Amino acid sequence: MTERHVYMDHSATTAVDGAVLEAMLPYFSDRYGNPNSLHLWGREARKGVNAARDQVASLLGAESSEIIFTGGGSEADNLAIKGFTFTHREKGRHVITTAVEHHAVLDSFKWLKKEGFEITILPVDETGMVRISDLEGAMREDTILVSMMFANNEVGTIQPVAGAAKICRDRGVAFHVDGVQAVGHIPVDVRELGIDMLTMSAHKMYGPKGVGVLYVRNGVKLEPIVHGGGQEHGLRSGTENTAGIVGFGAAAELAARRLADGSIKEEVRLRDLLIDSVTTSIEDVFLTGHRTKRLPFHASISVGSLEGESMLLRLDAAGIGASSGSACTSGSLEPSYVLLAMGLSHEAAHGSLRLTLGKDTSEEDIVYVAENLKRVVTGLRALSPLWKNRG
Amino acid sequence: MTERHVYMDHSATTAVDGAVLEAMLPYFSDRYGNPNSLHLWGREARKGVNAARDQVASLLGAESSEIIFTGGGSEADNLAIKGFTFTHREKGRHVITTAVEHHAVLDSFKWLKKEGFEITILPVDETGMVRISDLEGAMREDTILVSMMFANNEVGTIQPVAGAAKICRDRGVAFHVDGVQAVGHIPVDVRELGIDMLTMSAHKMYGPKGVGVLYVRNGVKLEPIVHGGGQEHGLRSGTENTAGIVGFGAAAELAARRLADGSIKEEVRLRDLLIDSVTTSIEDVFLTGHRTKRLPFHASISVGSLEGESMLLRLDAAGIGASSGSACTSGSLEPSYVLLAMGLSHEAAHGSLRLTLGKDTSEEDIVYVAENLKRVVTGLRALSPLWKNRG
Amino acid sequence: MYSEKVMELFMNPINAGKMENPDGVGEVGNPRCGDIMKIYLRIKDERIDDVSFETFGCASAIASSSMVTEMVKGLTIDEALAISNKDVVKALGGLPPQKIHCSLLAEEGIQAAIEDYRSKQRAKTEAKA
Amino acid sequence: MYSEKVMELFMNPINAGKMENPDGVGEVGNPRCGDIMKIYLRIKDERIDDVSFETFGCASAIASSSMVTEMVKGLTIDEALAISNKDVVKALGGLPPQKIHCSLLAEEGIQAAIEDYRSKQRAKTEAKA
Ligand SMILES: Cc1ncc(COP(=O)(O)O)c(C=O)c1O
Ligand SMILES: Cc1ncc(COP(=O)(O)O)c(C=O)c1O
Repeated sequence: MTERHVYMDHSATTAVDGAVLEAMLPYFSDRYGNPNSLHLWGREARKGVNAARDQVASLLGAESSEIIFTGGGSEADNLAIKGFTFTHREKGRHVITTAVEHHAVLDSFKWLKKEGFEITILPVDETGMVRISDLEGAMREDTILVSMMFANNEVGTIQPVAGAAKICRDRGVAFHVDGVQAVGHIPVDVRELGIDMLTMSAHKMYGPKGVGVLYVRNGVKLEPIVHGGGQEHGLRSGTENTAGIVGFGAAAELAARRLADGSIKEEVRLRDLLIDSVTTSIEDVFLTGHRTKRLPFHASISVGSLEGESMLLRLDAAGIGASSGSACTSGSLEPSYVLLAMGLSHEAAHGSLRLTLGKDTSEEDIVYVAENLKRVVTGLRALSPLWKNRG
Repeated sequence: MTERHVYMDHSATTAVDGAVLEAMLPYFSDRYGNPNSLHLWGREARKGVNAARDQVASLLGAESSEIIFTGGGSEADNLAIKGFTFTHREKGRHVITTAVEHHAVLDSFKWLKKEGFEITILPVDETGMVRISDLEGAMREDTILVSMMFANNEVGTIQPVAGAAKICRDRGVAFHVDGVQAVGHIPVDVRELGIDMLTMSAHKMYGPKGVGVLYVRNGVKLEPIVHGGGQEHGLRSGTENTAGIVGFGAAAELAARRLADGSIKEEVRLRDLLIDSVTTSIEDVFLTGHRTKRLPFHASISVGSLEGESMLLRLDAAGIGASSGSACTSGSLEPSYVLLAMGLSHEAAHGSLRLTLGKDTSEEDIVYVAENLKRVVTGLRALSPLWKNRG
Repeated sequence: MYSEKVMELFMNPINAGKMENPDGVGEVGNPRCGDIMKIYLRIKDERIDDVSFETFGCASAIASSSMVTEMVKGLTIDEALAISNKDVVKALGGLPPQKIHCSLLAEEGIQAAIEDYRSKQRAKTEAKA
Repeated sequence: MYSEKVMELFMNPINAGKMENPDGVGEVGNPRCGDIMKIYLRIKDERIDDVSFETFGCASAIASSSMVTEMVKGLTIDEALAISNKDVVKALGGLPPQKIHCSLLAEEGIQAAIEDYRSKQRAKTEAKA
């Protein structure tokens, strides 16, 4: 067994921060009331939920009444897309998204298609970025919703959200943004950007799993997908996940601090150190996604002549946690649709590797990862018929 | 301020048990991986989720593959009802439920109505119980789903689930049971009962809030309501709430132990002590719901000439947490539809009070509650024009 | 949820209880809605000399009736009629939106009691005439 | 996810690497699907005297090729041809369902290499004749 453990998969999920867990703890067995109860226990719980709503709203520049807590990012995406189109289906039946969205968005669009909507899926360029002109061209009289992610989970590319928002606003089309990878890591101000709905997920920003947020601009009407007791302004029924919500609030506050105190700059420095060292020290490796318009913590590469899963497992044996868009890691036969949409060959997509840094990643970690990756790649290439063929 | 605190609102929510929290804790900041990741962190998380699935399945007499974790009981109800009818809508458009269901069920049925389904809502008798003959009479050629709760949250009445299941089975109609109040508190074996789908919620059985389960019998087909990454056999996408799920597993194990070790008998004894002392020591108080076919921890009464909220708040001042079906506690103008469906007058419904015991409720707690309730009732009746009018 | 003032008057209501031989009685609300207020008045020289209430209802109903009785005590009838539900809400330090109707009941209760007093006065005057 | 045996052969594969002047070579799979196996054989007296592999693919592909080469070493050609993917899976202590195709590739790789050897033999025989 290895001595060192370096988690480099923060795009998949993050550890709950110590202060966040601390904030959550009282809500399990002490302040355990149902926030809808009138008594002391209920009032304590309600106070916690209210404060968390304020914290999340403040991170986004939103009003507290615009924050809807859900059971995760996927649910928030589904609520935005299905909830909006269900309510406005008489106004038009055309909706637009992009080829590189998360499955929670893409599969909601597929569902809309089954329900009789026409869907347009915008292509991306070789960096994974949507062209604003493509969005403009796709707009129709009967378009009612555009959904575009803020930043991509696989390649870290940041989309031109402000430009897309303006186009939607000018045409009176609702604009939903999947901000799961971006919020808390780069500044996101919903008012400034002119976003109508924004998805967040606590576990991507040092909060707990199983709690998400949909920001819904005041005035935007939605049908819930979970009906019932009428919690969350009737948009998400069910007894509130108080501990999770309080954790989300604490994570939002932590994120706001990190965005203000220069931590992000250091994260970018380490990210670039990693990108530079692996692309220069290892032969036939290239960066995927945009070089600069990318998440501060996100490095993604393609390694020639190798398949992703084999790299992951050898890195794992060295105590390093990473991920890949290879088919072999997903149980499907096709490698990542995101990488293919960017024009990568199947082989290059199979060789993809994602290394995503966290707030506690150190320079030694980066050095350790770069060294081990080089060793792993060399070892596996010695086995690869593709590599030798070229040599 | 009062010295003693007695929480008597376990139907609303329960405290996370100490052992349950203990089981959950490692999954926040240590075993924090995404269960879908290949690396060590992911495998650790997957192991936790798998074990929890086994624990829950074992409580129900189900297979692990039949357990779908959701973001709460309401979501599980919505998934069962909307997911099933969406998939089978070509087979028939008639669905049946009861007048005393939770809003998560009733409002899902209302939604179905909007979507073109015909719905039948079965009445209940004065104890809150559905008559099996009514269910039989309501069955039609095009009936595809019956949804009935196991036990009612407001009055604790246990429904004739086994009989209803048989009727459904004989006719090839799917049978969903909202078991949120019952599971973990009375024995529930899905195979024995012949249930197709069963809803559970962790926070009603000493687990955390924000995690639910839908048991889906192998072979029953559903459309998800949250689409995306395909977690939970594709029926509930989104990164798994590992800590919450592990907590649910631990809560299921705890419940299984309590169901086996005689704890429930003691709970019934204390419940009956409470019912007996308040109905005999306070004038003009009667039990609501069934006297014997009721949840072991559930006491619900109606107090003549008084309104519920006022009782709750004076009990709260004495450190006692309770609930009521009075309109004044809900922000609506009508008192509890459950109590009205049982034939209670508006006045009696306004005077409803629910006292639900927990595993840590002691006999002293019962005595304290009974004494304080008597004091509160006497005090408020001194103010009530209804009481004096009669005197 | 409730202001301190509301809770204080709910827990320890002032002017609570039935009045023997009142000069005017008003009853508003109904048990169906979960709110009944009964206001008792004793009038001396067209001034409210004493006042009490009985209320079936929630904390805000009880506090509203207690507050309104305290507010009208000592006022002339016309002054008392000028008290609006907004004045009651303000004196209570606010009420949650869904509870504003309780303050309306309080206003109406006073009005009904004064109306009762006046109709009794008219009857007396007529009897004398 | 993987058995110990799979992980062992993946981390430290036996019979890995290119063979100089093999008697038979088989290559199966394609980079599009993320799996290529190349099997090299040295044959003596219709027996597999030496065998090696190169594999582009996941852990189970690498372990399957390593295992199959180990299994056929020393066998007669006919015995080697009788090795099925199920034998490979069994020897590996099982494979996850979605990885069974790797064991199929291993079976096919050996068959392709033997086929290559035989066609070369036929060519030699014909050349002699
Ligand atoms: C009978 C019943 N069904 C469903 C629910 C909903 O469960 P949850 O609050 O976990 O969404 C509850 C409790 O709130 C309930 O009592
Ligand atoms: C871009 C993006 N959207 C949505 C999601 C879904 O969030 P969750 O896993 O919290 O449901 C994820 C992560 O899984 C993501 O990366």
